[in-house]
Amino acid sequence: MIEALLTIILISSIYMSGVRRIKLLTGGFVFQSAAIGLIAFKLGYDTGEVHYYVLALLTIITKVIIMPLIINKSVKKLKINREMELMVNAFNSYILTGTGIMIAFGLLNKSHNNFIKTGIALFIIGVLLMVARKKAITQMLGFLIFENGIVLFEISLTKMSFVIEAGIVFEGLMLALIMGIMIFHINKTFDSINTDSFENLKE
Amino acid sequence: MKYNLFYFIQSILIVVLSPLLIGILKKMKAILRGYVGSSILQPYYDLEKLLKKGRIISNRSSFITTIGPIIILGATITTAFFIPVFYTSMEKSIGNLFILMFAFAIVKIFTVLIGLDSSSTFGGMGSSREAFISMMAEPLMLFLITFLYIETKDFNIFHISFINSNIVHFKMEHYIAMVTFIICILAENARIPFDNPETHLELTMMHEAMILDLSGSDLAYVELSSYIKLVVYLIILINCYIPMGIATTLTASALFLGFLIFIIKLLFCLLGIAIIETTFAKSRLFRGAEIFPATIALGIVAITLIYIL
Amino acid sequence: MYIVVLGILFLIMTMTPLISKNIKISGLVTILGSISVLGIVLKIITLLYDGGALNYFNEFFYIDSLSILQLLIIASINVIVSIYSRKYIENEIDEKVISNRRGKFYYFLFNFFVFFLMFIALTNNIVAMWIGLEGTTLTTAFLIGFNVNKNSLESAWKYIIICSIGIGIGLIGILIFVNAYTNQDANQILKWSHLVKNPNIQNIYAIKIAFTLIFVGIGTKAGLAPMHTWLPDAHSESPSPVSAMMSGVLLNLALYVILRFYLIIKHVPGLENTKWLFIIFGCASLVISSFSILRQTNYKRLLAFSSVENIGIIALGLGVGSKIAVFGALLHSLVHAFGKSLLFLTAGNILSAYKTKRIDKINALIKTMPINAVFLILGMLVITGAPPFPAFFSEYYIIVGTVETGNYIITALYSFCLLLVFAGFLKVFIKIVFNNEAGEKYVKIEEDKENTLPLALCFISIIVMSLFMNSYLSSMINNAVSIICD
Amino acid sequence: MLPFINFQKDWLSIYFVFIIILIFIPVAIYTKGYIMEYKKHYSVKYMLALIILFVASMIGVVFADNSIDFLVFWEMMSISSFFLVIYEYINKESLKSGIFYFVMTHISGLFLMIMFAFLYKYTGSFNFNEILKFSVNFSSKQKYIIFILALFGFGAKMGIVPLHAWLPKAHPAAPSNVSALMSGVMLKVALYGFIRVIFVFLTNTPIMCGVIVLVIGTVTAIFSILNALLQNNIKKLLAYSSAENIGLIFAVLGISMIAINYNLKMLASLALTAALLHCLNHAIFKSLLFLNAGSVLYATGTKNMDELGGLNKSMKFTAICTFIGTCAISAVPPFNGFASEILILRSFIEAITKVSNIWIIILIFSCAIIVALTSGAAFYATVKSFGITFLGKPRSEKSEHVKIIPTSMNIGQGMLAILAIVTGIFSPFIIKEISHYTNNLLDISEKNLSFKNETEIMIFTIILICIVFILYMFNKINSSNKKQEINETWACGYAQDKPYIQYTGSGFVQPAAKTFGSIANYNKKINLKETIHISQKTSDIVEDYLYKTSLKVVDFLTTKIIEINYGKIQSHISYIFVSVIIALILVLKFV
Repeated sequence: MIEALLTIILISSIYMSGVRRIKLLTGGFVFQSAAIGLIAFKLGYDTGEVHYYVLALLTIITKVIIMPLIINKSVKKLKINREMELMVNAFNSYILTGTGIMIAFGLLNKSHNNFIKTGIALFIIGVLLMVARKKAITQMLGFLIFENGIVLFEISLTKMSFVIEAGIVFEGLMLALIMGIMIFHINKTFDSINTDSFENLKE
Repeated sequence: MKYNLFYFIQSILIVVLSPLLIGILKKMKAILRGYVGSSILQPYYDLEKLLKKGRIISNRSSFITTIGPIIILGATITTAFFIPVFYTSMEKSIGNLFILMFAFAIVKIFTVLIGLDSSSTFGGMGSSREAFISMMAEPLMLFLITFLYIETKDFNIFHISFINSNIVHFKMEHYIAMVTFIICILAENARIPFDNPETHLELTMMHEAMILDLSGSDLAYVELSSYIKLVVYLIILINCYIPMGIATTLTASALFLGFLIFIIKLLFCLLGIAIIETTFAKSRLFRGAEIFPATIALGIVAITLIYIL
Repeated sequence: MYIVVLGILFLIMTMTPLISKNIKISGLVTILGSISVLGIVLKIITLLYDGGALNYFNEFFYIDSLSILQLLIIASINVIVSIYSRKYIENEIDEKVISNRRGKFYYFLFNFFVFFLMFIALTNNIVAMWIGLEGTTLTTAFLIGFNVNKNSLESAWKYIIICSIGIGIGLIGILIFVNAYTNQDANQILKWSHLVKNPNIQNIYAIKIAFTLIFVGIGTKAGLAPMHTWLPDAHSESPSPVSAMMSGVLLNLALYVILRFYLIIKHVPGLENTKWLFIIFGCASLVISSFSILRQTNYKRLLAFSSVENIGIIALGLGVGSKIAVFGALLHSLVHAFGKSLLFLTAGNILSAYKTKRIDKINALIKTMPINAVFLILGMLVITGAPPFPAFFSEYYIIVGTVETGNYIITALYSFCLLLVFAGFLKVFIKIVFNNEAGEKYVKIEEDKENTLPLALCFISIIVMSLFMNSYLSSMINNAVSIICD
Repeated sequence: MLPFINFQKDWLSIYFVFIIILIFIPVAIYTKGYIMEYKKHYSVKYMLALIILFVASMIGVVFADNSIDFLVFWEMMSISSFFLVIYEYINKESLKSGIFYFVMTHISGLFLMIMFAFLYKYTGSFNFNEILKFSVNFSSKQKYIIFILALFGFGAKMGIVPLHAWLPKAHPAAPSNVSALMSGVMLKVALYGFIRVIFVFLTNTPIMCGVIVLVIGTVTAIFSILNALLQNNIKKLLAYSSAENIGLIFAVLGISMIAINYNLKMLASLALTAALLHCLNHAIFKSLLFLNAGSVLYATGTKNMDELGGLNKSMKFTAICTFIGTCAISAVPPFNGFASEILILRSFIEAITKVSNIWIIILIFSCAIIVALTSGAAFYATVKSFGITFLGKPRSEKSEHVKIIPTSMNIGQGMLAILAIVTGIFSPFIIKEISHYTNNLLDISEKNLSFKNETEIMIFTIILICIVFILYMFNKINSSNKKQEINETWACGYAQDKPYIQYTGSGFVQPAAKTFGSIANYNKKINLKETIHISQKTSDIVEDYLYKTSLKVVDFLTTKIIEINYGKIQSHISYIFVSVIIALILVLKFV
């Protein structure tokens, strides 16, 4: 069960690393987050720990419901063109992610903890989206994926107190919200969310 | 430190006799050039005439011109009291070479400033050249003192002459040093080839140009001081480099002998200068300047000779 | 229970702007609150005068001499800045730059920000420290983008993206770190005081990776080069009080968090050389910032770069690790907090008078704004380490430390960078203060007198520091040094 | 951690404090009148406060008995002097040179910090007495390190070539009373530090150190005096000449170090005495000359010689003081410059005879010749500055109608002038006093540092005065009945004698310019348009080549490094990950 979900996450992430349209990207992200939520749920079911449920709930609420809403809203409202200009084209992106993941798994060949491996894969995708895409909104998505990776890590690692985890996830949400708001502002003032227009600050 | 009365006498002698010696020098030159010169007492007459005259001062001139000549003369006379003439001894007494050399700086600074004082072109020219030449001559002075110190381990000119007096034949560095000192004398006393003391073409003058605007007694003082200066330099040459025969005891015979030998040496030196002045021509300022590096090179050779040989 | 009181205070301070209509009230409350916080902190200092540690809520909060220093910095700078921001916000509102609502929003965020800072300094839980840092990111993001325009938004975006990535990496590091300690009971595992006492680690390899990730990740927040790129923009665009707070307090607080982790792994055999991370990144920051300072046209950016440089100095001092160097580093973090706030606040005054950040637009400040000019010069002297101000001693002690431990190359590099920074500062500030263009008429600006009380407070506290240098303060710092060094 | 300030009072400190105070009193009196000029634009209180701080911190430096206090006071000295240099902030030039000065002095400060750090490392203490206890067992490597650092640290403050470039900038920029203090006293304080570290702490340095010091000193002396010769700005000339004197002192210190190394105690003591004496003398006459320059500036409003001239009529007292100063600096007996000049030359000569190694002898001898040339050039330069400024005719409007000098300024100058004479005539006693200390320092048991010219200079003076008096009387009697008329200058009957036919400053040094011009990068352009116009300028070659190039290098690096802060946000993000990876690799590899 969990293995399957992890595979889904992995596949979705690899798929996301090359898509051209924000909608698809968001879709992939929702899918992935849902999978993570389910994993947490399953673990909670297995171990009977409360905080897994909480984590699952928070993840699903924030990442599956609220985030996509924000993103789609902004995409609609700002009527930004759905294309997101790639700095690295899809082909190379795929290859990059592939090699990255390969290296990561190679490094981690000792540990049999698939959560961590998948998490690292997610990090790589997130970094790629942040570095190799131009739109601010894709950077935000990239960061969210990055954070998904963190969540996976967290799940896999030793259980820590409820407050802490709540704090972590909550702040992830806050961050996402703030980014959303900023994207609004940016779009208002720059009338584009293309990071190329971030050139005023010199000297 | 005891000051021997005899020093005093011989010094007075210099002061009194120096115009005579200059007269002799002029006479020698005249003869060498083949005409009958003025009498050897002529300098005395000149001084007397000048002293009789009144003085005219430039309206630009300052305290430098007013007190300058007197101080110049005073300084030169003072130096005469710091050198042995034909008697020397090993007593711990005055006569430090440094003070002697620096005492002439008083003369120098005043003459140079007098040149600048009476806002005339020629004065400025003279001072400029004088200052330049003396700047170039400074290392020579140092070299000579160094040499004498190495030779005798002493800075006191009396002691130096005493120590050197009983050396009969000198090494070659000694002669090199002597040559250098002669060049130094010519430079410091504004003789040919550095300057022409008896020219009347202002553009070539140095010493004369500076005192162009002095007259009457002032001029007399400056002239006299220049006479004394030359003689003092010659005496330093004689007593430091060829002091053999100088009286070292206060016996009458020794003194008489010393005096005789001294006079001979002095006349010989004057003859030498006369020959130089009649045969050489005054060289351009910068040609003159080129002589100094050459002499400094000589000096270095001498010093190294002492250590290597 | 000081902690509870503090909590209540902060609750009041944060809630007032939301409740009260009047901006003045919230300003006043902020000032009073900050003063009482300072009072409490001072009380705690007296409790901890001779070393030792306090802990509350079964060691969730843990105060030792190291955190005392941070607390002192936070509280005192907080007082100064909140006094400053009252006038500042009022001016902004009067000049219709911001609405009343945003003014209150400012107070809300500001107090929240301070709360998080206090939280970091107080807490004992390593993940809670992380949460605090993240919290500061969240709060300051809006403060940076406070007056909404292109530049501020751009800088805010840079800030939030870069910092949250850094923080994320830091979190990964922390998770790995914790994971390397498993097999201990769950409610102790996250306690710093517990970890530092029994460093029995299963997996050195994991710890190495973890600490590196933590260092670089949180180092981003601390503004160590080359992760510092958010810093100049953020500091130059945010309102002056916020920049003062950030560069003075936030940066070395982030460094403090790194230091906590470093203290845990320091004694583990085989990890001694992790100190080179401090040294290398410190030197990188020094070099990059000192060269960048030489060519700035915007004085707030200049100050921001100088913050990077000072953080580099502190990191270097901590990395060198001989007693005297660590003393220097801690002292320097203290001095830098005050001096840099002084400079930033003065810069704020100048900005509000001249309405420009460009250096070449400002001349003959000594004639137009004499008071601020004097404070500017004094601040410059403080930051560039001129005696008798304490910065001189801290920098000198760090030099001594580097020489003592035989890192002569680092000594040379360090001194060279100091020289460059000095030259850059001198060039700019002497130009601003004294240079007057021919034919221009300089008249006194009446804004000069406004808002000089905080500056005076800053300067006075620096003087007080240099007076208590070799009695009270040094014993306090020495306790902290003894925590770090042995 | 930070020790309290407590003083140490050995002879050396007291001697230098004595110098400071000796110079400070006349300068303070002078200042009272001099600041009138600034009343209009600047605040006077500010200047007075700064001067007090300046002097106080200098005294602090000299009295400090541990390195931290020393550095604190040192830096305070730099700061206060900096603010004094930029006191006339209205003109941009002084701001520029002030900044340059401050950066240079900060360099020196950093070197000193490092040096004391090394001392701390070796001896484990900041306290001078502790260091002193330890000083016997320095290894020669340690000595080298400390020596080099001290050389740069104190040298940058003293203005030895190639670190001298701030002197000719800062001194003209500063108000004259300040430059008097800076050149007269501050340089000496730096010298004090050098002597303290080299001679007191590491008593016996390797031979190479002595040679380095000797050579650097000589080079400094000749280089700066030849530059001074070609300046037309009085204060610039004086600044260069300060560098020259420092060079002399430095060279003689080098002799002393070599002598110590060869265990020639007497010679070492002689040379050290010469250096210390010259400190005092230079302090006196240089500050005197700077004050005179200040008076000229005050009265005429210009520092350029070619606009001055004929001031002896309008400001007689200043003229006399300057004359005394000129005599002193060009080593004319019985003024004080002469005494130390003799000692310096003596120590050179004795070194030549006593040292055993032939190469060192040759080196010393060539240095000696250069030093002699230097003193000749010093004569030339100072005579120029006095003669062109005060004698002859006014060369421009400015020097024709001059302001009246306040009495307080005259008092200040007068005191220093009298000092110059007194210390000259009674130099034997001062020398004895100093030689006691040097003998103790180099533990020479028998007190026979017998100078052959003990009190001879006094005899000389007495004789000179008597003779001059007699002559004067004679002159009076002689010229009493003669007529004495005052007339236009004769100038060989040259009819209209206009001020511009006089020699100008640049003309006066033309021979030297022809011969040594290249050293001061002297070049002259003559363009024959409708009027013949000669333009000549000099510049500091060290500055041109060394400083400019190093600035270029820094500039280049800046352009490269500053790029990091710009560019896209994506690249900024990638920096983080790159540094993560690099750090990981480093840690996993080396830790």
